[in-house]
Amino acid sequence: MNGSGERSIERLGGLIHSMPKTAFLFLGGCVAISALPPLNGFVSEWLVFQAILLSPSLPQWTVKLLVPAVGVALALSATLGAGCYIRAYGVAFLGRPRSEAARTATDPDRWSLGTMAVLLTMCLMAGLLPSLVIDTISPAAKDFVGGRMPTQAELSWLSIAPVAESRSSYNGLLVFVFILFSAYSARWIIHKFGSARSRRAPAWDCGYIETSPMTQYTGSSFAQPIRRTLGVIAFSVKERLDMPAPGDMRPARLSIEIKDRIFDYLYAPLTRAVETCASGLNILSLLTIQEYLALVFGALVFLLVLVAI
Amino acid sequence: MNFLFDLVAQGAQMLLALALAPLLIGFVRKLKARLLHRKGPPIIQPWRDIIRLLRKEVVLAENASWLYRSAPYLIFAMTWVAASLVPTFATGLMFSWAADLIAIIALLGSARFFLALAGMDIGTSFGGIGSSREAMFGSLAEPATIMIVFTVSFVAGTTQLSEIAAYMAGNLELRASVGMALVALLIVAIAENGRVPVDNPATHLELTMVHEAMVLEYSGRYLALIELASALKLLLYISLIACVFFPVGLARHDAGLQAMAIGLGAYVLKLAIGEGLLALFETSRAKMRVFRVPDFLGAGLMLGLLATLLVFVTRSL
Amino acid sequence: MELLTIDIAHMLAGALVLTSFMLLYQDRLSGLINIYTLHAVILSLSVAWQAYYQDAPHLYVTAGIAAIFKALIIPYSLRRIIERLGVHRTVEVVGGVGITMLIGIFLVALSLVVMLPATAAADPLAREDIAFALAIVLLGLLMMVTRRNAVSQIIGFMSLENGLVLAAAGANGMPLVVEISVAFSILIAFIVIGIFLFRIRERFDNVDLFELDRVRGGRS
Amino acid sequence: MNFASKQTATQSSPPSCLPWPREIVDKASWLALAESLAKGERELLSLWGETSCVHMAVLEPREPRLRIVTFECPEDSFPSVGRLHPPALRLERAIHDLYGLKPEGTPDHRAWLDHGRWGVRQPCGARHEINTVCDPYTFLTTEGEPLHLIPVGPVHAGIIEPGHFRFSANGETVVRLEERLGFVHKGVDRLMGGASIERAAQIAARVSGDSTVAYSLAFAQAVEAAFDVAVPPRATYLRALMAELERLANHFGDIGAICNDAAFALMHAQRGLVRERILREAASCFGHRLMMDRIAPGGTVVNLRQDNAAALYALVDWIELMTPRLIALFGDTTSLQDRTVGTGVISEALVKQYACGGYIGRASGRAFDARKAIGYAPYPQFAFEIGASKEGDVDARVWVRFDEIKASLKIVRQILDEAPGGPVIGAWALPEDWTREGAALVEGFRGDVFVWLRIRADGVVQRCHLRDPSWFQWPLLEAAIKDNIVADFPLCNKSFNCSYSGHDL
Repeated sequence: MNGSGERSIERLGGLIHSMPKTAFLFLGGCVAISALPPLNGFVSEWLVFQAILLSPSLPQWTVKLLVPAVGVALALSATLGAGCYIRAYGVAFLGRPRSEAARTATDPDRWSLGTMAVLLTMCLMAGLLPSLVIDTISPAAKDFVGGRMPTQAELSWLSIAPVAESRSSYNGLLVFVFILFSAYSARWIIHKFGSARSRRAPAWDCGYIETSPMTQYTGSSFAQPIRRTLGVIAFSVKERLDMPAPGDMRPARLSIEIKDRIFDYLYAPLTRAVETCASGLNILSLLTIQEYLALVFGALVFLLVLVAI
Repeated sequence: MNFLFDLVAQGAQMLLALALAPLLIGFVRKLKARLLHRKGPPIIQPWRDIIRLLRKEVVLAENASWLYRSAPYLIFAMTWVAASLVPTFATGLMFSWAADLIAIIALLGSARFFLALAGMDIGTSFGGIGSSREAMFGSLAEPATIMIVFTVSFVAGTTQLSEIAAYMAGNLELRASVGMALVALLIVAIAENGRVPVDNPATHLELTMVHEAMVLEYSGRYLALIELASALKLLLYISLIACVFFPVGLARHDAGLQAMAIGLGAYVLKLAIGEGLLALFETSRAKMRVFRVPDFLGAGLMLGLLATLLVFVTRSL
Repeated sequence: MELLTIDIAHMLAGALVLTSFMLLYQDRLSGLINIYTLHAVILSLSVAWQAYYQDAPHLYVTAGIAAIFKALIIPYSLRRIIERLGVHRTVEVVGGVGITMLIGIFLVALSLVVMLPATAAADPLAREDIAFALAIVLLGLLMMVTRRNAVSQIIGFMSLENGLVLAAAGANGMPLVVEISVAFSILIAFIVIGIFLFRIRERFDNVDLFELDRVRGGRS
Repeated sequence: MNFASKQTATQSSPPSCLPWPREIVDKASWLALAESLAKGERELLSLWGETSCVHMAVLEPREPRLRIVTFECPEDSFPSVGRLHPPALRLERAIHDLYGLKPEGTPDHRAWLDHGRWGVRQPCGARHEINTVCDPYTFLTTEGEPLHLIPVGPVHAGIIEPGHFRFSANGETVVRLEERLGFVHKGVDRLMGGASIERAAQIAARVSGDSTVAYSLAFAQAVEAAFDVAVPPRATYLRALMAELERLANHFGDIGAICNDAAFALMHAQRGLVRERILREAASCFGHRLMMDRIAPGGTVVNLRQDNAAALYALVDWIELMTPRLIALFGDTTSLQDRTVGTGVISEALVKQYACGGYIGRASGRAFDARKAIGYAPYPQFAFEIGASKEGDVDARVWVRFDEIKASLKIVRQILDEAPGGPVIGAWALPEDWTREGAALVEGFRGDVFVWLRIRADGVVQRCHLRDPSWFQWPLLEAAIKDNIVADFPLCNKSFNCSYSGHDL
């Protein structure tokens, strides 16, 4: 982010025009880290999933049931990660610049670019030729966990198959070639038989000519749906909205409070627990049917958990 | 000779998927129109639209970047590759071992990633609306799909689609977990394809759109490619459901031409049934609120999770 | 053939769990009653299948009772009641469907973990049925706890009770208990409905009182 | 014209307005009236300008229901009503744009109808040429979290009228919505000035295509009031018939459109069917699908034949058969109800403040209906219930419309049963003595349409003011979006269905 001198993501935007090389490399990094094929992140994710799929052979019941939960957590974090990088890349590199600094940013020097390029190439290699990489690092893995995967290099066409080919296999290179082939053949056919003309015009955007970069989604806006869906569970997110009545000219106001629930629910109750205990017995006789039920239900579940453990 | 036959079969499947996908969209539109006592456009109409769009000049926004221009090709290619890896009329085709179910899901994830980025490239608010909604839906739909994949592969012992289909066809089993996985997959399929309770494919309301909002600034051949990709995605999901849960009539790759012809007939029939159900479902329901969709997808995710849990019930006995 | 029989029983019990989840998800009263009807239909099918599997004719009677009372009479009367109360189009505000479902999943996992090892010696089908039945009972309880509306609490209770019937049907060799429990539970269901409706009417009276106050205030 | 005859005796000298006399007031009474509006003692009906004076029409809580006052402003400025009573703000901005009269002390100095594209400023007042292409417009501001703006329109993807909506939002949460209208400005005020009565009637009929009958009726009633013309009884019945058919067609069409916005195409198709049949019946009875130009000052242009009456009976029978099914389809579709219940709530206080008419007001607890409140002929003869609700959400607005459909069907049946015979248009002539003024308040499907006009002795319209109900409904849309998300706006907007054309004049 040195090229623009801005630190806040909300003041960037449009860097793909002013820092084209960085934008390309950064995109590669985003794809890799979001565990998307055909780069290396996906290969790792794929191998973890394959490991999870072997879990039914584990003997312990509780572990058996926990493994799918781990799987879902992994998948959720991967997709949330992808969403996060769409946001980061979309707000910082795409769209129109939100500040002068973003407009005049330049690519960093050759060395930084070179470093990034080397890393990206490595990501690509690991993604396309995972078998070679797996074989290379498996001696080290053997020392750590005491087991190793079957050697991958002798499998045909550089694909990987951790257990057996009939069970699962993945060939990054073939998929990649496949994608490139389809994309280029589509392009060739369209340019040949369809049209290759294009023309530049102002963005459509419902016909209202508005040059303000304010009309772009901000990072905070982009995250809002996810924040509202998941944030309410993990943290206690409160949006406080002050919308003036029609005809009122004062500015509208939105403030967001994010509280860490763990703190609130773990520590604060402890201090309150003592007083609650004192008055708790009295309240018990005033509960509604629903609260009685909840009490009984909680006790039942507690007992069952005891039995399970 | 055998190699050549395999190659032809694989190529035929790719082309078949491409040719059928817009027809599928046309068919579901026609059915919906008939259900509303309307005549509806001919089934071939989506193909006509795509061809017309391909011939048109592209109007690019002034600040569109290279990403914006290359994204449609990438999205199309990824979706097409994913769609052609799903067995349609025959299992075990040449390239089917190149990627398993997880990789197919991830390829669609990549396509989504680029589409969401393309939506944000011009810097208009509608692209942002679409992208942020898509990111929210995607972050729930993908884990749900993964859970379905888990269930199915726990049952079949593989993540290889051809093998799964073969297993499902060979061992007729009624399982609660598989049933739940099917329901979950239906939920995910509806959400991923932007069909009615989640998104309205026929909408013109800028503020409620998801997929259409992201592609609002696209025109000409780029739009055609994206439309084609979304048609392919619908085809992919229906084929996926058909081949995993109803693998009746699927031919083995070495079974010869006659079996393949039967497989093809069965496949087209399955597609038609799937489309009919989709059209019925879509006409009888209103689109849900945007923040009900996470609940809907969450239900899909939970069902997937439940399905994986239930796999153990019969497994252990 | 044996395998298919078990499969169908398993499928029906699984569908019952699925329907319990649908009950958790649905927030409209009329929809809730529809799903409850489905729940009862699946229950009676399941019990009937048990009857066939165990070759126990008395279970057919149980299935018949379940079908007539739970799938026909109770939904019909409930629908009449909510229509008369004018709440059939009410949307109940259910907070955090996601969390509720997550707890539901946890409960299912819990009942599997508890029941499967505990009943290792029993007949596989009975074993499975009991595990599922416990899950349904817990889900019914969960629904009663999370809902505020009296009618949905009743439905939660009755789905819970369906779980009990499933368990009883699965455990072969206690026919009389089954009959009695069915009869008894229907009795209880009606008592509970009575109590809850009394509560509802109480609430409605309150509303009326409030109206009365308002009118009086306006006149003076 | 029962009310007109009552007033003739008291009227002695021109210029006054019939049936509600116009008073000229000083600054103190003008401000006192504005304050009583702000306190909620009276309701603002309209505010309009002329070359050197402003007029205000208010709704009184007692008889006579309407009061029209005039403030002369030789210095081209008048005390702002909007400063005290926000509903007047947009009307004042429009007056300033067209006539150049400045509202003193107004908090909002921005232009409203004038986007700087007319090539002229204050076209009805001072008239000076300008050559800007487009004026910049300052939207109201927001604070707090990083927000983004969503500019929607003026060109929408569907076939609807142009209007611009500016959302300030954080993700899906709407922080503020501001409307910018005026894209369909047609210069009706200037077209009207100097037009003959026939031509003016045609213009009035084209103000808003979906309520052409209501506008024609309001215009005709104002002219008839001004010249004290008696309308034949059969004509009043036929006018009411047309008005009710228009109401039915619009309500059916709009309910379908609301459902279509929630992607419930089934309802849309069914509704479209009913609406189409009404329009076709209207075409065969009156010779025009929308019944445009069928009402003339003095009566109606067409008569209803016996066979057409029979067809209308059949139509009413059919709609009465369909309506319960459609109501059930709307009320029992869970997914649809989930969208409409609790969406876009307008409070009763706001509706009362804005004196918002039509289904929007009625759904939020303001039971005003010009058919009952003014009681123009032939409505006092009919027994009908107007819909009412207090919920104020999208759902309530749809239910109120269902109630209005039922009421309209009842009225149509009564008209067909009881319509007297006789001529449909009475002969009348211009009195040629002095300039006359007239006013009328008529209930269109959207709400009350207000018309005030002044006709010179030679039969030329000097000034005609047409006020669409949307003037007081549009601002409420800005409030309806509160606590809703961006994606629910189309549903709120469609449930309002305010007129762009009638508003932008």
